[in-house]
Amino acid sequence: MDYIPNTDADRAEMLKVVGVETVADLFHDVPEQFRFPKLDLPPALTEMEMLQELQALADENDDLNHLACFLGAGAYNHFVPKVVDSIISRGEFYTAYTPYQPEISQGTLQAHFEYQSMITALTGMEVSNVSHYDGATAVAEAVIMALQVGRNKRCNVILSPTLNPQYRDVVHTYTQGMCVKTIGENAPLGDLNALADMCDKDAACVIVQNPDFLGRLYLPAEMQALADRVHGAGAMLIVACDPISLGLFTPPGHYGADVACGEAQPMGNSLSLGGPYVGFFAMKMGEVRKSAGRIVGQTVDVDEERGFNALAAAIYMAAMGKHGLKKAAELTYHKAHYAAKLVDALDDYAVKSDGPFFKEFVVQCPLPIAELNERLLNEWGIVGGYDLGADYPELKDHMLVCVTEMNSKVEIETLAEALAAIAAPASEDLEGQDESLGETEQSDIEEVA
Amino acid sequence: MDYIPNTDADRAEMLKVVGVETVADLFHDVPEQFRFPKLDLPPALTEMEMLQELQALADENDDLNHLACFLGAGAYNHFVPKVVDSIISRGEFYTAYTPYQPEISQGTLQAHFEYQSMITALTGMEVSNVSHYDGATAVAEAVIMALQVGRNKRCNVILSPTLNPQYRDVVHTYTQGMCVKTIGENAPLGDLNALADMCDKDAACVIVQNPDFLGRLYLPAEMQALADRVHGAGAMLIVACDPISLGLFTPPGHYGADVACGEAQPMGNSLSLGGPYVGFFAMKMGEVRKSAGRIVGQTVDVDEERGFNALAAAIYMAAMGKHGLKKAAELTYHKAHYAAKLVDALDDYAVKSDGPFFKEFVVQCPLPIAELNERLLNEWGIVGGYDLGADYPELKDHMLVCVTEMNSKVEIETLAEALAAIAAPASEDLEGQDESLGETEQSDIEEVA
Amino acid sequence: MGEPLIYEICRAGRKAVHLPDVDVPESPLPQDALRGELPLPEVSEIDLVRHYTRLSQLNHSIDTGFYPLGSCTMKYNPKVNEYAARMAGLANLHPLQDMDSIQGAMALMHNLQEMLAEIAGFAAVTLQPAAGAHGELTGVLIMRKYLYEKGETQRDVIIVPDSAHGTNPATTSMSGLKVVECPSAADGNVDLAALKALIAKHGDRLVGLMLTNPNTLGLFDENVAEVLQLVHEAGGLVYGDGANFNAILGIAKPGALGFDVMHYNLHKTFSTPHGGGGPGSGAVGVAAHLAEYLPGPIVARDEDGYFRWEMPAKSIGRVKAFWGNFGILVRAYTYIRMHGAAGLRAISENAVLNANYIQARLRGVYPIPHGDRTCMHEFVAQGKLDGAPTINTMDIAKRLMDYEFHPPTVYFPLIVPEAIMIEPTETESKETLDAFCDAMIQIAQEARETPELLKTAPHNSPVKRLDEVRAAKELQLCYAPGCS
Amino acid sequence: MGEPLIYEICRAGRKAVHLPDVDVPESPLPQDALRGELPLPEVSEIDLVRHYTRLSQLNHSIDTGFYPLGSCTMKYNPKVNEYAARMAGLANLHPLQDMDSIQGAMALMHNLQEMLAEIAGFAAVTLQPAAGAHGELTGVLIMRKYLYEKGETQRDVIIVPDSAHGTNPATTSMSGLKVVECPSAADGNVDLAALKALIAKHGDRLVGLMLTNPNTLGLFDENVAEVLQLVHEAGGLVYGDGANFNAILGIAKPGALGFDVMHYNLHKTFSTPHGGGGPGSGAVGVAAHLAEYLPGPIVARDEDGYFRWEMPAKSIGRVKAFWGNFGILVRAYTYIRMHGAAGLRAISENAVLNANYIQARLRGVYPIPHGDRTCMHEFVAQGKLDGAPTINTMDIAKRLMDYEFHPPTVYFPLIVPEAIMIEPTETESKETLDAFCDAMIQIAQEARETPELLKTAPHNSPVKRLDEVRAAKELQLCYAPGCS
Ligand SMILES: Cc1ncc(COP(=O)(O)O)c(C=O)c1O
Ligand SMILES: Cc1ncc(COP(=O)(O)O)c(C=O)c1O
Repeated sequence: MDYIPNTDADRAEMLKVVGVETVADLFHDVPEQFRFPKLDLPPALTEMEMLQELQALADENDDLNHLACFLGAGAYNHFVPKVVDSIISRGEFYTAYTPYQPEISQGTLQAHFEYQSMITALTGMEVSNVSHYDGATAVAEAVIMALQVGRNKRCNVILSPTLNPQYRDVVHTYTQGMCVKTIGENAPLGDLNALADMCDKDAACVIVQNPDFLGRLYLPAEMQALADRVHGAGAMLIVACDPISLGLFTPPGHYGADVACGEAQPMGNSLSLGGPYVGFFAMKMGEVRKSAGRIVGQTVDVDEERGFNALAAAIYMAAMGKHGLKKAAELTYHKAHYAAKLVDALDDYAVKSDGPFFKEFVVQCPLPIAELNERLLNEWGIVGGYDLGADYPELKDHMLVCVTEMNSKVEIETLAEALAAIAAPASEDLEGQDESLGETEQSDIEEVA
Repeated sequence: MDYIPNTDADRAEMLKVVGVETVADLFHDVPEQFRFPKLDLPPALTEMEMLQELQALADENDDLNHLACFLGAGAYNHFVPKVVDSIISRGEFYTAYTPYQPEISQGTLQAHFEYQSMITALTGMEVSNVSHYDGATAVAEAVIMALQVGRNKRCNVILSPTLNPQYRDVVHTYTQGMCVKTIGENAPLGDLNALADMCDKDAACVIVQNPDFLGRLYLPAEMQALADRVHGAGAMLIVACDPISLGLFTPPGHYGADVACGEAQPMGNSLSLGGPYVGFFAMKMGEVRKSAGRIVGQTVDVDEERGFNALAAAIYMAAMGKHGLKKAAELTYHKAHYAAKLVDALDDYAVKSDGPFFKEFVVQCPLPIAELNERLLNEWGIVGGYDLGADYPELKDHMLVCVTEMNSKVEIETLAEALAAIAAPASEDLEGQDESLGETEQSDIEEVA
Repeated sequence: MGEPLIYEICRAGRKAVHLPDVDVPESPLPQDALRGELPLPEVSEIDLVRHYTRLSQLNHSIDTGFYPLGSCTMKYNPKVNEYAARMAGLANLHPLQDMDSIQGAMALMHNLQEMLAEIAGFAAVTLQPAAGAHGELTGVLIMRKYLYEKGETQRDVIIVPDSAHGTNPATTSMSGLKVVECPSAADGNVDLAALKALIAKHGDRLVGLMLTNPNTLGLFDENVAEVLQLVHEAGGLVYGDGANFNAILGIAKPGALGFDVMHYNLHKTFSTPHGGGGPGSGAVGVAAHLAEYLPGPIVARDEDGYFRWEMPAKSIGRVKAFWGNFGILVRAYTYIRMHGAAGLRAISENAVLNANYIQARLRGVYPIPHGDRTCMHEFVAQGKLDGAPTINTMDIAKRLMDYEFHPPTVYFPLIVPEAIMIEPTETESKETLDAFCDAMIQIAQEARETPELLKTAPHNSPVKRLDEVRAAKELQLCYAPGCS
Repeated sequence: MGEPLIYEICRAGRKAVHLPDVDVPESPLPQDALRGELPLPEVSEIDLVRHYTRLSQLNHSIDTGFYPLGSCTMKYNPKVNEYAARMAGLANLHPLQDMDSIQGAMALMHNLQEMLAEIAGFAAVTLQPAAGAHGELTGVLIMRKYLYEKGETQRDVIIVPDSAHGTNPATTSMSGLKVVECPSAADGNVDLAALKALIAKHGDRLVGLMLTNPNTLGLFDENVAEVLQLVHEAGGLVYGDGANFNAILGIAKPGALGFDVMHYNLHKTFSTPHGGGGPGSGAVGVAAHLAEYLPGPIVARDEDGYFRWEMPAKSIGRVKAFWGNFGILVRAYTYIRMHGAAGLRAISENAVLNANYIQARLRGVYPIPHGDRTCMHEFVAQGKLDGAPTINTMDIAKRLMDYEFHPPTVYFPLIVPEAIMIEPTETESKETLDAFCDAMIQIAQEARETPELLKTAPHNSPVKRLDEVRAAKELQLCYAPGCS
C-alpha cells in the first residue's frame, strides 16, 4: 500500500521536465557506497491485512472498556464525552499545521485563543500558553523559566517530594546541563513548611503539587502561607495541579502561585498508554513582568505546542462547562472518599491519607502491591492502584488508589470486597471469581426491558 | 441527559411572548383525559452510563472482528476501506437532509450524481436512481415498475426460485394488494429455460439473480438468450446482481436486462446486523421509454432515498475504482473456489455447485447445518454458512458457504479442517480446539519483529 | 469554488485502495463471462478525501446551522449515537449469525420494541420498515389483511385528509386500495361533516382513515376522539402517520387515543441522522388486535430471557430483507434510554414552545392561516406580503440562505397557498430562534423596499439560484465516465 | 463569516454534558478549599458542535488542499491510522497497567523501535521524546553525558551550521552547551574550510556537530562523509536532525553514514497528523556506543518473547512522563508496516521527484539560489522578482491563498533572503503540482503587471490580511469570560 498518486506515466513526464533519465539519477549526491541500502523490514501489508494485525495486537491488551480502573498516578480515567472525539477527528483540524498563515488558520487560532482563555479562567491565572508536551515537561519548563527569572543566579530548585516522581525525573533530566541544585525531595512528605524553610537567596523556585501525588489537598491558607514565604525569599512558586480538581477547589491563581501548570490529559484526552497528552501552563503576567524582562514565550518554542490535544482539552472544558467540571470534581471527591471509607474498614488494610484528599488516597496493604494487583486483575477484572514502594521506600506495600466519576458504586464495593477476599485465607478466595465485575455488569442488561 | 439548550429563564421569556403562563397551557387541544400520560420507561441514563450499557450489550455479541465468517446469503463481509467511514462521518453529510434547496446542498447533490454515474457504469445500464431501502425493496420496486410498464394488464410476475428468498418474500408482500400472480418459484433450480417458457402475453416480467442465491453464475450468452425470449413475449427482464461480481463479470446491461438492481451493501456499508443497507436500481432508458410513458421516478418517492448509504457506496466505488473492484472480485472468486476444492475433498462433504460460481457455493453436509454451525462457532471461532433447508426443502443439510477477500488462506484451511474434525468420530474432536482461529491469529503477531 | 466531478479528477492507474495478492491457488475464470472495460474512477486516497471533504463543505447541515424544515424534524443528532452505532460489537454483526452470538443486539431491539410501544401506547411494534413511507405501506397492508381475514374483503377505500403528506395516498394506492380525499375545516381540523358524509357514502367499503395528528398544519385535531369514533363505528381502522410524533411525546399516546396502527419516524422523532435523505426507520406500532399481522421477524423474549426471531402468526410478510435498520435502531435506543420519560416529555414541550415562539414573533409579519391557534411543533405561514406583489415564498426561502439559515419547507402542505412550514425543533436555542425571526422580519421589509434582493438571492451560497425547471427538462442523469 | 468566541455564545445554565448524580454517600467537603466562581463557558452540545464545525471550516488543511510547507512534510495522513489509534484495545490503556495486560501494545512499540533502527541504521531507539525539538534535546544530552562519562567534562561546544533550524541552537543552549555557528559554502554544503577552522579552534572543547542532511536548503551535503570524519577525528559526535528524513528513506541510512544520534520526526516522515502544531513524536536513534544513554524506559524483549519496560543503564533520565506518545506510535507503526522496504523507498523517490519537478518548472521564473543542483524533497526559491520591486515573499505567499494553496514556508532558512521553501511531498499528484506551478508563474506575472493584487491579497480567505506586527504588540492573550 502506498499513498503516492502519481503513476509511472506521470513520473515519466516529470522526469523529462526535470531532465534526468531515472528517479535514481536524483540521488547522485549520496555517496555511492551508502546509496540505496537494503532495509530489512517485514513485508508490506495492505490495509485489510493491517487491520487484522492491529486487531490481534489490540486483543492482546486488556482495555479499560472492560475493566474497573483504580489506577491514576498521573494519568486519569475521567469521562470523555463523545462529542470531543467527534470534533477533533475533523480533518480540517488535525491535518492543519501550526497556524503560520493566520488568514487561512482562523479555526485553529480561535480554538487556541479560547483554550488559553479557559485555562486562564480555570487556574485563576492571567495568561496561558497553548501547551507543552505533557505535564512533566510543563513543570520542567516552569523551572527553566524560574531560573531565567532569577537570571541564572538563583540556582536552587526546591522540589516537593510529593510532586509526581516522573515530573521530578524530567526536571532532573532537563536541568542536568545547567548550574542547578535540586533540593527538597528528602523533606518529610506533605510538609510545606520544610520546603519554605529551604527558601533563601539562592532559591529560584519551589515546586509543589496540589492535590499532591498522594492525593493530599492543601488548603488555600496553607498554600498562601507558602507563597508568602517563597516570595519573601524572592523565589517563584510553581504549582502543579490536577485540572479536574479545579472544578471544585481554589485555583493556584488565588493563593499566590506564579505559575500553575500540569497535565491536561484528564480533560478530554484518552489514556492512550501515556500519550499524546498535553501540558498546560498559566502564569501571572504582573509577577513575571516585575521580576524579569523575559517572559514565557522565549523558552517555549512554537513547535512545542500540542495544538491538537489542547483542542481536545478546549472542547472538553467548553462541553463540561462551569457545571459539568464542578460535578465531575464532586463525583470524584465523594466516590474517592466512599472508597477510602470502605477500604479503611477492612481488617487488613489501612488508609493512610489523613488530611483532606481528592481522587487519590494511600492504602497500606497486607501483601506486596504487585501480587495484589495481579490477583485483582486476573480474578476480579480490576486494575488496582499504583505501587508506591518504588518511589517512596517508606511506603513499601502501600497502594495509591484512584477513584473518579467513572467508578460506579458497584465497582467501588467490588474493590473492597476483592481486597478483603484477597487478604483472607485461601479458602474464601473462590467466591470472588463468581462475582467479578465483568459478570456484574452483564447481568445488569436485562433489567432494562 | 437532554439536548435542549434553552434554560428555565429562556422558557420564561418565551412563554411571555407566546402569551401563556406555562408550557402545559400549550396542550389544551389534547383531550384532557389523554393529556400527559405516564410513560413507563427505565430511568434516563447519562452518556457515561449509556456507554457502559452499550458496551455490555456489545460484549454479549460475537462480532466479526473476532471470528472468521463464511456466511453470506444476501449480506456480505467485504472489505470496507477506513476512508469510507472517515468521510461519511462528516456532520455536513450526515446531518443534511434530502437536497430540497440545491444552492446549499451541492455536496449531497454532486455526490448523488456521481453515485448514479458509477452505478450506471458498473451495471452497464443507462440511468440509475439514487437508491432504495435495500436490495429486496429495489427488486420489489422493479416488479411494480414492470407492472406499470405493462399497464397493469400483464399480471404474471415470474420469480426465479434462486432469487434470494427474502427478496421473493418482499415481492409477495408488496404485491399482495395488486392483481398479480407470482409464478416460477417451483421451477427447477437454475433452469432459465423453464422461466422463459412461462413468458406469455400475461407476463409482466421475469426476475432472476446473477450470480444467483446459490452462487451460480450464468453466462452472458445464457442470459442474453433469456432476455431475447422475455422481450419476445413483451415482458421485462429484471436482474438482481451482486455489485462485487460486476468487478469481473459481464454486467446485466450487456446481456439485455431492462433493470439491474440489488443490494449495494457489499460496497462500503458495514454488516450492521442487516441494516441500514441500500438498494441500487439502474435501467435502460430507451427500453423503458419505448414501452411505457412512465418512468421510474414516479414510483420511487424522493423519500425512499438511502442517500447516506448510497454515499458510502459511492465513496467505496471511487476508492476501489476500476482496479480495486476487479481485484476484490478476483480474490473472492479464487478464494471461494479454493475453499470449494478443499471442502469437496473431505470425506463426508460434497460441493453441489456444478456450473460456474462466484463467492458462494452449496455443500452437502453429513449433519444438520444448525448443529454444524454451533460447533464451528463455539469450537473454532467460525461463523458457518447459511442453512439452505428452510428455503429449499430439497436442500436439507446443505450449507451455502460464502468466501470473500476477507477470508485468509489460513481461515479457509481451518474451515476445511474444522468441517473434517466435526464430521469425524468424537475422539478426534479435541484437537480442533487447540487450533481455533483466535489462537492462530494471535501467534502471528510476534513474527513481525 | 465548484468541485470537479470525481471522473474529472481521475487518472488511469491511480489507486486509493490496495488489496492483498491472491494467496491461494488460482482457479480458471469462466472466460465467456468476463466483462470488458470497468469504467469506474481511478483516484488516490488524498484526492478522494479532498474531493469529498470539499463537497461536504458545500452543504448546509444541522451541524453548521439552523434547519427549520417543517415536517422533517431536523433536530440535533447526538454524537454519542454515532459512536454507539459504530462499536464493533454492534456494527460488525452478520444478520444471519446464530442467535446465541447476538443476544446483546437482540436484547437492544427487544427493549426498543417495548419502549416504543409504551411511548405511543401500542401493544406491539415491528422495527422492520425502513422509513416513514415504508411504515405507511406496512400499516395499510396490515389494515387490509386484518379486514380481509375477518372476511370483509369488499373493503377497499381509505379516507385521507387533504392536508396529508403525499406518501399517504401513494402508499394506499400501492397497497391496491382506493384513496378518497377528505377536506379540512376552516379551523384546520378534519371537516367532521365531510368525514361523516364520506363514511356514509362508502359504507362497508371503508377500510379506514389515515390521520396525521398533529396534522401538517401543525395543529392537534381537537376532534380527534370523535374522528376516531366515527371511523371505528363504521367498521374501519385508523392509521396514524407518526411523522409529527415529536410534538406529543409524553403529551398523548396515540394508542390510547384509539389509533389502531401508527408508524414512528425514528429518524425524526428519535434523532437518528438522515443524511442526504436516509437511512431512516419507520417502526410500526399496533393495537392488540393487529399484533399478529406485523411484518417480521420481530424479537420475542422467552421466559428464560432468551431472545429469538419470531414471525407473527398472520404476518403480512416481510417488508424488507433481514430485521430492520439495526444501525438506526442502536441510535434510537441510545436516544430514548438517555432521555427517559421526563426527558421525552421535555422534548415535545420544548419543540412546541419553540414553534409557538416563532409563530408569536412572526404573527402580523407574515400571514399565518391558523395563527390564532396554539400550534404544535410547527406551523404554516405564507410567503404573501402586502406591498410586495412580486415576491413569493421561493424568493423568501432563497433570501434566507443569505442569512445562513436553511429555508423552511415550502409549498407544503398543498392546501395552504405559498406555504412556509416552520419547524424549529427543541434543540435550538432562543438566540437562534430570535436570529431567525429577525431575519424573517428583515426579509419582509426587504420584500417591500428592495425586492430585487430577494429575486436574485441567494448571494453567498456555493452556487447561484438554480433553474430547477430547466434542470428537470434537460435531465443529465449521469456522467459518461473515463479517466485520462 | 466570523465565528463568535465560545464565551460569546454561552448562556448561564446551558449544558452540553450531564453527569450522573452521586450514587454513594457524600463526604463533607473541605469548605475552606472550595473555589468561588468557575468562569467556564456554558453551552449546549449543538452550539458546541456548530461552533467547532464552523471553526474547522476556516482552516486550510491537507484534507482540503495542497500544503507545500517546506521543512514540515505536510503529506497525506492516512485515515486507517486514525482508526487504529482509536481502537479501544489500543487507546483505552492506562500507561501504568500491569505489563501482562498490555503485551500487544508493548509488542507494537518494540517492533517500531526495531523498524526505526533498521530504517536509519541505528543500534537502538527510544520512542519517548514527544517532538523533533524534544528529540534534539534528548540527543544533545546523550552526547554530553557520553563524553562526560568518558571523563571529557571539558567539552562544551557544539557546532551548528547557519542553515539549521532554530531548534538546534535552542536545544543546545538548553542543555547547557555553547553554540558555534558554521557558515555554508556557496554550493549549499557545509563550508569545509570553516568547519576545519572551528574544529581546530575549539579543540578538545568540541562536543560535536548538529547536522541536518538533507539540509534546510533541500540539498544533500555532498561532503557529508568528510564532515563526519572531521568531527569524529576531533573526538566529537555528530547529531543528525532527522526532520528531512522523508527524502532518504531507503536511499541512505544516517547510521551507516556515521551519524551517532538522530531524531526522527514521526509526525513528518511517518505521516502522523500534527493538527495545530502537535502532537508529534521525536523518537531518537543512536549508534551502539550511545545505546545505554537513551532516555526511557524503552521496551525490551525477553528471550521467551515477553516484553518489559527497561531503563537503559546509563540513561540521561526520562524526558517526559510515561513511555512516549503511544497514539502517535500506533499511527507510525501502521504506516511503516503498510509500506515495507520498497514502499518507504518509493516515498522518498517520489517526494524528491516532486520537488525537482516544481524546481524545474519554476527555474527562470523565481530566483533559486541552488537551482543548478538536484534538490532533495524540497528547495528554496526567493520572492524577489525583476521588474516587481515592491513585491516581497510575503505578498506572493498571501496571493497564493487566492489560488487556494497554502503558501510554502517563508523567510526560512534565514540564510536565503526572501526565502520561499517549497516541499510538495510524495502524496501530491502531478496535476496538483502543475496547478501550483501555474499559480506561481501567474503570480510572478501579476507581480509585474498588477502588484496591488498581491499587496492586498488574500481576497477570498475567511479574514483579510492580518497585521501581525500590531497583533503581537497589542497582545490580547485571553478573553475575560462570563455567560449572560
Ligand atoms: C407527514 C409525513 N408523513 C410521512 C412522511 C414520510 O416519512 P419518510 O420520509 O420517513 O418516508 C413524511 C416525511 O417527511 C411526513 O412529513
Ligand atoms: C529542520 C528541522 N529541525 C527540527 C524541527 C523541530 O521539529 P518539531 O517541530 O517536531 O519539534 C523542525 C520543525 O519544523 C525542522 O524543520
